[in-house]
Amino acid sequence: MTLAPVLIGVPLMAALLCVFLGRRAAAVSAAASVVTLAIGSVIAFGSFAVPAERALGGLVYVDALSGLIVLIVALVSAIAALYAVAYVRNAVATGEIAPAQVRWFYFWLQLSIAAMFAVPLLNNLGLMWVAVEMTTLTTALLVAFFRRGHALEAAWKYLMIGAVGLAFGLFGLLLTYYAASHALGEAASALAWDELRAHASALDPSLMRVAFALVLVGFGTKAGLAPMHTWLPDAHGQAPTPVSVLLSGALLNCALYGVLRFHLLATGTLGVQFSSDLLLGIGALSILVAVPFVLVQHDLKRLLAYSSVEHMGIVALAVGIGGPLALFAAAFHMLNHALAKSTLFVAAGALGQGYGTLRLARLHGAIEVAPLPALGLVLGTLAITGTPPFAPFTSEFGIAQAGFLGRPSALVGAVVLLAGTVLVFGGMLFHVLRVAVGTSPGRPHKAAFPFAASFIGLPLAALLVMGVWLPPALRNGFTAVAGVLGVVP
Amino acid sequence: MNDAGAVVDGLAVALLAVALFSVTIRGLVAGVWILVAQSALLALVAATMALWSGATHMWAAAFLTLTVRAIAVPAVLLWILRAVALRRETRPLLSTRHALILALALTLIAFFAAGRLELADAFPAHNALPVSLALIFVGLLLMTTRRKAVSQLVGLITIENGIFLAGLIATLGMPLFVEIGIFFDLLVAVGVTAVLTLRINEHFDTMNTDQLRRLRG
Amino acid sequence: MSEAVTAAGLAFLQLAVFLALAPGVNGLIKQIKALLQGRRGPPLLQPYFDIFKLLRKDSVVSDHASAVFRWAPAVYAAAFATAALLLPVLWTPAPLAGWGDALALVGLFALARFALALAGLDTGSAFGGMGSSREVAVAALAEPAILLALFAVAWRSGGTDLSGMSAWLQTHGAAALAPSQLLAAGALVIAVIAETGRVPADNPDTHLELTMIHEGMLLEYSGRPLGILMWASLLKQTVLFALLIALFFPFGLASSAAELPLALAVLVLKLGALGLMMSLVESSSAKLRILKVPELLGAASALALLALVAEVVVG
Amino acid sequence: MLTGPLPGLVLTWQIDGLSAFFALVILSISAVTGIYALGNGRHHASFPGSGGLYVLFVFAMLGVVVAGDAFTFLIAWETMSLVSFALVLTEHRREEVRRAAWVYVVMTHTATAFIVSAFLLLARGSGSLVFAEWTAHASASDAGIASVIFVLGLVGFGTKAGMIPLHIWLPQAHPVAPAHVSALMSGVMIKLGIYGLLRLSFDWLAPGPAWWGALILGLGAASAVLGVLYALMEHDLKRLLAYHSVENIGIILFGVGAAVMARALGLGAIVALALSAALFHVANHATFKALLFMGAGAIDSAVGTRDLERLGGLVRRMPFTALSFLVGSAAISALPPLNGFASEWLTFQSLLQLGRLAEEPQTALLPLLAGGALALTGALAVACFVKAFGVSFLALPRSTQAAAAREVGALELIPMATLALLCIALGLAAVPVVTAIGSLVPAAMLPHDGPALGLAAPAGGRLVLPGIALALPTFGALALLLPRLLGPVRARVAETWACGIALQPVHEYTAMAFAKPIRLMFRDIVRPVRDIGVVHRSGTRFVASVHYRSHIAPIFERYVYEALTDRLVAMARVVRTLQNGSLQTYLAYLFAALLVALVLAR
Repeated sequence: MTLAPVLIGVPLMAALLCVFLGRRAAAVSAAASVVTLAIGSVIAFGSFAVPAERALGGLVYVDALSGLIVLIVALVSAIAALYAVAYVRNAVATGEIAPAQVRWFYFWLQLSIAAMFAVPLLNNLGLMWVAVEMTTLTTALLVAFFRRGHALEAAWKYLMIGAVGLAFGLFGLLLTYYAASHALGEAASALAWDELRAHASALDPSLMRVAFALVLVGFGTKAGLAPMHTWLPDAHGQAPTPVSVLLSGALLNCALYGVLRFHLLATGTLGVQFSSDLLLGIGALSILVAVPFVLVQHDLKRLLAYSSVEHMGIVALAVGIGGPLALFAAAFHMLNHALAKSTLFVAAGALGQGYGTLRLARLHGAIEVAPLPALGLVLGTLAITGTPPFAPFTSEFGIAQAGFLGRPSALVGAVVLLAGTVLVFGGMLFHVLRVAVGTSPGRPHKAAFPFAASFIGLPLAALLVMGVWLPPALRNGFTAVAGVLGVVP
Repeated sequence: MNDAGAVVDGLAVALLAVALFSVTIRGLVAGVWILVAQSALLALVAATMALWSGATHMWAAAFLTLTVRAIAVPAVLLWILRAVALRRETRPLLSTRHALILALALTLIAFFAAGRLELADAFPAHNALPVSLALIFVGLLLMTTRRKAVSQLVGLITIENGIFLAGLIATLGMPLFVEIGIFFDLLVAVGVTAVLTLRINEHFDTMNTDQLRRLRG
Repeated sequence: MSEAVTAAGLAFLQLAVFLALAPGVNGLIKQIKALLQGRRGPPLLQPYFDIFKLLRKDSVVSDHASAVFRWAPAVYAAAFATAALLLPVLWTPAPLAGWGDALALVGLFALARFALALAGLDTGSAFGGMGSSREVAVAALAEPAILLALFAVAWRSGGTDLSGMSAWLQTHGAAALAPSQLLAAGALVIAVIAETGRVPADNPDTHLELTMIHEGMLLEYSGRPLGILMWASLLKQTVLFALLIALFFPFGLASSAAELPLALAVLVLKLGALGLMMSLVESSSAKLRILKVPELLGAASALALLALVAEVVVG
Repeated sequence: MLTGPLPGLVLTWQIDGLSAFFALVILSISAVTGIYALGNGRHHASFPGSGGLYVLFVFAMLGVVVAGDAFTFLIAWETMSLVSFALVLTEHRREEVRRAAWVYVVMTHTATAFIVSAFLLLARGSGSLVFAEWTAHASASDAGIASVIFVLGLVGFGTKAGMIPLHIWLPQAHPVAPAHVSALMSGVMIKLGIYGLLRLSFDWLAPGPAWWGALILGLGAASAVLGVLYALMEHDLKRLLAYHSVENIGIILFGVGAAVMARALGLGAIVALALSAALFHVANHATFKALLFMGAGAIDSAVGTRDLERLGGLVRRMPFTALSFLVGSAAISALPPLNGFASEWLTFQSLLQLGRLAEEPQTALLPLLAGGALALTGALAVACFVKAFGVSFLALPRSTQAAAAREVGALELIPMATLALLCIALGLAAVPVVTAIGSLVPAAMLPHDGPALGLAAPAGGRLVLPGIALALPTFGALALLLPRLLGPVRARVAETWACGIALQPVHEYTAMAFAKPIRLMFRDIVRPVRDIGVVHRSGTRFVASVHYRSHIAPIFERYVYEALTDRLVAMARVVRTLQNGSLQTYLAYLFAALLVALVLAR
């Protein structure tokens, strides 16, 4: 697993290069993202096959779960970086971004990618917390990149809520460290995740309950779970689209990864019941909270942001239900959501730049003017709202099936899932249909739609195929992740 | 042995006093200087802990606290205030009297909650943990009642200090490289916030976060 | 092969009998009504003279009319001719009993109504449209009453076969007429009045545009087609009377060639009795406004429903 | 047997008699409408690839009937809905098209959610998603859950079938879709709702309580009567036909309901009779509804409008369309000797026999009442199609476009002619067809221990349509030939008499006027709304013009669906105020969440 540090190093180096090679920063970032995609896939599919392994003297720990997150971050960062090339060029053309700022855009972009890769790879819980905090800090300035009042407001709230949330996360982490050092003695590795996991039963139960609650609220804030999601629509709505892709597709999953790690610790100490019920409750709450905001929404990207809140809720719900089927479906759903949400944001970004606004009231008849993003938007919406034959339906079907077979609270969760997805389907399609079809008011200039966005067809095709047939490599991957999440020592 | 515990208890009480005082003052620069005081007291606590436990990394933690929390962060805050030429906080949401009463109530809750945490055989300073919880609650109170961006940042750093104190007491500090990571993280956070505050001030030509309420629904 | 010939012969015999009697029944009703109203009235054979006069006269066809106008009389007459042969009033099993039952009878009535209503619309005149619209509206309310009544009657013999129903009554005798059958008979009588366009529902004798339902559709016809249509509508009336006879007093049917003349006489007597009843009803009640007809037919449906409930509960 | 994307998920196929029957209906109708599409497609805007989508639509429907497990069924089911949603959106520039498409796809998706819940409850009972397992474990599940599954399935499949009160998408989506698409949707797609309901109540669930059948009969009666009443009030030809689909689904539901009730009471012969009646009507309705929609499409492309008030006199200008539309109208009005009459006759028989053989009075009365409703529906259907055919084809053209209409091309006429002949053929060959249906449907669903099926009710009453089809023309010929014995007569052509003035199109009876008596007779159910505007010449009492506008109150849309959505949106607006933009409030939410979590963690 010597590739792990390389995976973090490449974006770091790219970030530095971007600053120095100002003009060709876009090319550097795109190339770096392709390289990380290759390395990430190798690490991910490697981790699916072989059981967990440590590297760099225990500093790095890669098992199936971290492999999945690495794969998601690799895919999403590739889409984001490739789309950023065209997006930034358009933004510079329309004067939204000053040419001098371009290098800093890519600098922070690659830095945040590096931080996101670090989260799943680091074995030490403290360092993982630092990595998550770094993802917040590196993306904060990106959210405020457009220097508009709204963007600054979004960035400020993003930073403040994120920092307070993670502070509570740190406090939870601290209590875990106390319980671990109290039980395992002074070993500095008391914060190494796999050690803790092995000795989880020895930890003090009452402390671990408080610690899990703190961590769930702390990392939950970063994962956009309700009621700590309030920063998410502002940040994703105001950020430049490639950053929204990164935030929605990759960052939420990293934060959720943190929650899942502690969920495994909590199950080790307290048994499955306590933390699963908490996860199930907060998941169902997130789905229900997202519904009203999708129904009466006035901005396209905020609509997609609330959809992310809903889908993080679905994944939490799935892990809460537990059992091999639900955990397999949870892992599957994380990948589906990342792919579908990235395509949606790319299509929304293309339309936003074309029409010059993202207000749903002024976006009409896109199919006539920009057929490809309009089609991408509609197909993406059908996919993200869990409509067969797209893959998100398959994973949600698996979660609902596990819910119906599981304990009463799981059944309630499955019913909330079905009802929530139907309502969100109605709301989102109502808005997206008015955007995509009908007659477009003005003639947005054709140049808006860059070549880069034309490749959103790739993830959509993948989602369509995975809806019915899973490549064996991915199937084993999800089974391995289900194994990691499900094993009770 | 218990004299170390007594010293830490004394310092903890001092910390609590400083925190309660910060709730009452209006001046922003005064707020920053309160942070310096808090950080200094924390450094002393770390030092006594190092003396008591003899652990070498405690000394490093104490030194780091002094340089980062007591010197670097306040320096950045003061630079912001000078760049923005802002002196006073506008009228906060809660009047001083109410804020103080609320702060005292929160402190009581903190003592009650800490009791429940029964960190039995931690460092013998039995009232240091409640103080850290009090610091966290007061910091949150500062953030939710102040309007100016910088004072919200001061509230945030108070919360961080509270957690750091709890860390010192309960587990003699985190493993060293984690400690370094957290400090580095705090520094970068303050830096980024500083840049953001300047941009907000440049765009809205005021630090009042009431401007930042237009993203709704 | 031989009994097929006799069956065909029997069928044409029954058809001939129906065609012969149809105008007579109407003449009889007019005669009795005139008597009750203290006037001489047209001679009994007047309908025969009218029909044969019309069959020999030339006809005037509207230039807007299409093939529907030309073929409607044929379809209208054919429907009732076939319906006539389904009824066991002359011979025990009806000539076409094997091919259709009570529901087929109702279907044939619907086919005739469909053809004539379209013909009414075809010439584009407002009166034709009004006639068709009111005809189908009234029929829409009459049909549920007929169906429910037929269900009540079919209840006792198990199936909807007309010959089966009347055979059951013959074997069990008049005493077996349970109260539900009387209710069904009442419903059917009201429905028959509405279908044949007699007084409470529609006035067959008048040509006042605003009141006529059935006549409205025939307004544009003249000469031979009008003759055919008149004869067919009279046949319709006789078929409906025969339906009542077949269901409720099917006595004195012929089962062998010898008894045919007797059966014929009995049929004439029964038709005369029904004609008498109809004229009594007509002279004792005034024509209802078109929007009051639904109440009448509503009552008919209620009666039929009561019959069913009585049948189901009493058994 | 493909391994599915979820652990333990297997994609299987199950083809038995029932799926073969439905596949046959799908293939035959879609072939005919396919040819029609080639001809009719020229007149309407269609987006590239709509031909491909059409083929995918047909394959998706086939997928539904051959699916062997819940997952494949759902994939095929929703693909069918999505593809038809895209096809409905062909003319997306018009606002009502977009609204109709949205209502359609949201209602179908909600129906799918109900179906998914029913499937998962079934899977919970039998431990697998494969249909064969469900049939095997059918008797294991307890009555309570079976009833819940039944109701969920009824709502899900009922929405797809267009059953009242879940029908509102049908009269909105079908008229706006291109003719060949609405022909296929109305003729075949809504039947898959019936297919699902049949599988649910006969294959996957054991014989349930009698109230299942009663519920279907009740909803069937409502669908039939209200469907035809709303159709009568329409003056848009395609909306009229769409409401008729609701009515005919009601008729099919009579058969299904009678079969379900008979199965609950253990009357094997009646189940066979009622089920074959329902399936026979599925085939018949597919033929004449597709024919009528193609006719309406031909009128739309020839005249340019579907509004009955502006058609008229097309019989001379479009004779072949008129003839096939006439045959279709006669068939749907259940007139002998066509196929519509045969299947309605069978439905009447099954309702009567069920009424007679049911022991308790209350279960006996319901089928008989349903028979009354069916009779009322039949008569009203006759009225509706006299109006539809009469007003659009006969007498004088009411608009210049109607006057200038020309016959459509051969590619459109041939499919219509074939379906018209099919209506006649199915009528005449009713007996062999029904026997074939009896043998096709698997024995488990159709215990026909009675005599070989065919148009004979078990206890007497026979229908031989070929016989009647022989008698009618002979007597018709007789009626025309016999008077010739009295000598030749001449027919003179002259103006229609209109009280002395030349006949104008304005004198003709309009569709609205034709339906007026029925509208007044059923005003309590239909609730007509009438507004009359009188414009006087300036300053005088002389009337310059009178505007008469009448429409019927959309009860379901307004009081059920709009009420629901308005309340939902109002609730959403209230919740939206939670995101009020202030950082302090958001921090308060976070702190509250922390307190709750800590309390739970105690």
